[in-house]
Amino acid sequence: MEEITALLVSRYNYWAFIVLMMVGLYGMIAKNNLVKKIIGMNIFQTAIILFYVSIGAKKDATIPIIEHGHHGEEVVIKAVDYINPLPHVLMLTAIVVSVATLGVALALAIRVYRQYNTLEENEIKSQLSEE
Amino acid sequence: MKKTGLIMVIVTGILLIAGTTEFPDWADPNSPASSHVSPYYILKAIDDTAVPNVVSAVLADYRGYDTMFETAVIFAAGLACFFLLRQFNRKRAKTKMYRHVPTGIIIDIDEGGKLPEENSNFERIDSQWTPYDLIIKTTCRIIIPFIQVFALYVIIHGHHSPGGGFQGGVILGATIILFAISHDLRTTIKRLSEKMASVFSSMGVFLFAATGMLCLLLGSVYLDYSALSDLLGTDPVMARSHGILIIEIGVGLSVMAVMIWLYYNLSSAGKHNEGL
Amino acid sequence: MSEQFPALLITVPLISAFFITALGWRSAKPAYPIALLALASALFSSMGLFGEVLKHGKVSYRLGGWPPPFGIEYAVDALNAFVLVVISFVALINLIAAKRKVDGSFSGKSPAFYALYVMFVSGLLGITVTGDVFNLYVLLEITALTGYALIGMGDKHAPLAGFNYLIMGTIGASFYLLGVGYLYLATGSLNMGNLSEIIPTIQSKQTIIFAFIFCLLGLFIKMALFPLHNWLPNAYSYSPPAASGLIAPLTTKVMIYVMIRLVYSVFTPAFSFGHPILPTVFIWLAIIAIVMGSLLALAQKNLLKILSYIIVAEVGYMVGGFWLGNSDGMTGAILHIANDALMTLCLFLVAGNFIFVLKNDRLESFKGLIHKMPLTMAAFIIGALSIIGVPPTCGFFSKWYLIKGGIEAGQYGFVAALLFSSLVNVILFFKIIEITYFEPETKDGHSLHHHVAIPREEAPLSMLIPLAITTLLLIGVGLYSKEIVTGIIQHVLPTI
Amino acid sequence: MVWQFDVIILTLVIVCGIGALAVKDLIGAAILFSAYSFLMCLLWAIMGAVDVAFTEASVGAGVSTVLFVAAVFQTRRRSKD
Repeated sequence: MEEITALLVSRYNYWAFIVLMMVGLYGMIAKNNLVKKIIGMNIFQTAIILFYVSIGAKKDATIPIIEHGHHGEEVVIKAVDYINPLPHVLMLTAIVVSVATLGVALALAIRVYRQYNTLEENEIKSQLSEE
Repeated sequence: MKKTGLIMVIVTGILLIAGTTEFPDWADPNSPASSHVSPYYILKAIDDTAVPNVVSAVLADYRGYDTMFETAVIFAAGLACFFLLRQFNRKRAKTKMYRHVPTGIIIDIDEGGKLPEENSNFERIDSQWTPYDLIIKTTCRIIIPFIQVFALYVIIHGHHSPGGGFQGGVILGATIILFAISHDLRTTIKRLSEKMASVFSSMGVFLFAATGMLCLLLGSVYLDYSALSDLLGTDPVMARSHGILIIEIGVGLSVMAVMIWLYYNLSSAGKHNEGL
Repeated sequence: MSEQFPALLITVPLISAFFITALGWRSAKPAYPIALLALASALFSSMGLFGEVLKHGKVSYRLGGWPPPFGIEYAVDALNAFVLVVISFVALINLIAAKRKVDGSFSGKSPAFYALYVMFVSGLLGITVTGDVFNLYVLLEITALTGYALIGMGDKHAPLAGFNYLIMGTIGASFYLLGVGYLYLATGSLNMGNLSEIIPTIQSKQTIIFAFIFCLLGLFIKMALFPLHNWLPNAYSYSPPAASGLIAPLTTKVMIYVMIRLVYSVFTPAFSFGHPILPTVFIWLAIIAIVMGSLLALAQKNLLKILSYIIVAEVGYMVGGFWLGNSDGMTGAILHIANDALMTLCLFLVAGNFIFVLKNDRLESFKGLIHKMPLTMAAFIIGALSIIGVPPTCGFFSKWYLIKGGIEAGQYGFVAALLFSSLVNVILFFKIIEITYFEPETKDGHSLHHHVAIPREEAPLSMLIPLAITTLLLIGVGLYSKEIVTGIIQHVLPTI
Repeated sequence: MVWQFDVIILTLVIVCGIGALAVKDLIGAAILFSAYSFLMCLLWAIMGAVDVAFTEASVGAGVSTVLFVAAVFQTRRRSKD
């Protein structure tokens, strides 16, 4: 029993990331409302960020800010003591990219609303087929 | 659409689950991800750049080029939003609505009518239901400076603690957005015009790119801040630290301005009226 | 100077974007010359880089001065440099032609247009030149974001097309990012050269295989390979003509370049072509793409829609040709990147001229165009011949290599699809050319008599000159195909 | 790190994510999305990614939500699915 819990817990982050990715993807593809699609898109992106942060996690390690002596005393730095910083850097970039995409997506959604006076994709499609 | 969506989602899910079978254990210190490149950053960050926050060091120096484009992405988003939404020459509304603040009476002024003076008790509004709340306005006015000081701290202290240009920039931008929400968009634009926002956002990225260019002109490669050491009068390691500070400020400026610019255009759909 | 080309190439257009925006508030006038200057300098740098690479071999540029697996590296070989020249050339030519189309549209926001334009180009150049898989993602996003905005400013259906492109593009980029994550998880590195050294040493390959699948899935969405092509036709045909001449020739081609780059320099050809199933699957996807793209093109009534579906089919050519896995097929695919960029540029410039004069691109309004716009029509005919694959235009040569490669690999389905698509293109373009010979109907419904001359109404000179250059190049590149193949592409191909 | 916390927060994140997509009121969806972002930020802080968590707290839970609300304000609040 203990082993099964350990296995589940050791992979729990990965399962959660998969579930969130599926939720986000479903929102992007199957939802009718454009704002809902954008929310789905954001969930999708954060799921990937969760995946990256999970890669960077390290047991018994602390945050990647190096302890350093202020008054000349030597501090020995060991790589196992600090969490892997590289995924964090990459994900900072990814978060910023996702907010940029969000801004453009909302601007396009407002433009779509201006044109068709609705945000529902099926209503827009029926308007288009009437033309 | 729902069904195809569901099928695609399930297929992706199966792919994803199948892909995880050979993952190393979660948080294993000996996994390839933690043992190949990243130990170098942890061990060398202080010697190379004199920045204890490894994330800042990697973000702004080792992988500074990524960060430059990330700032450019943000700038592009602001520009794209402006390009898509902004409407310059709209028909002006015939009647303008003003509220007499002490009494709460709303008056309509037809075209050609005499408009009330600036800074008087009158406030321009666009719709009848626009609420007026003294408490929110005053509270926001009081707390905004404190938030801004905190944001500046986050930018400047990014070398030693979590934070840096992005986080600080977003917080700075958020203070202006808070002001715009608690007052209205017109007042905010009077304080910080759209032109300023756009110039700031391009200036921030320019600061970043130009620092890189300067290193190039000083005979090193692009974004190699150690080339600035003669200019700054420090040794190459401290020059890197200062270089990181310069570009963090650039990033902060750019991100702040773009957040404001995005909000201006999204909250009024490009009309720049009273907004939210 | 010359050793700084890789950095200058990308940063000069990027910096120019900020000048354009900042000065744009004062006056819209300097925007165009600045953009022109920036792209001309990009063309100059890429030519210089190309010369450098041909002379001295691979060029590596360390950004920030950090050695490769720790910092970001630019690795330029003959393939990059070749694609760089194509990109900067197409962007410059289209910018010259775009001047008149931009004037008067976008209601006072033309500086923003030029700024987004140069950023789009610098993103594409960056994608081509970078040697870091994550840096590629960031650049992919900058290209995509500016592209969404440029497309969204088109006619009334453009915002929706742009929105759909945004959703699909984000899915694509995210899958690519996920693939990079898998790669990082398995190897711990992000540098392409370093990855290609580590990947052969890894014992159990399953994570790498999934990384490969996710990266390629993302790229397939971005390049609009057939079942994932839904976003492309609307996005390209509703976008403003000034932007479509940039986006349509370049985006899909650069994505194909990225695919080639990933296979060569990251996953290694031995791994990629060594997989028992995947190459065959990709070839069959390509065959379906070619057939379906051609058939859907037949069903369209607008010139731009037809061209968009032809792009879908052309993507199939390149993907299929590349995955044939023999040197002829790959030569054909790489040569086709350049040729198709030029052909698509030519046809989109022609379409831009038509739209400039006629204000729409419906086929029925093309009647009498051969008399009305003879110069544009001449360019159109040459472009069409090139798409069909008639010698001596360049389209013939790449198709010839592709067919040769297909026969050599025994993929007769691919050869048949190529021939079928050529046949469809013949029908398609001769139908359009035939329409332009018809006389336009007068207002009361009767056709004009022969002796009544149709007034000439050619597009302005600033749009005709770029078109003429492109058209001449179509023939020029065709005539010098042999030199390009032996001089450039042979150096690039890996030994499998 | 206490794994029980991790599991609880991850579950909550998934619930909020599904909720944000399921709610018919778009302002409600935006707020749920904000909660989702904030929980995600907590999760990352637990995993030691402090910079990422900080950014997500300011960008994801802060500015993104404002932008969502702004866009919904300019369009329509009710959604049909």
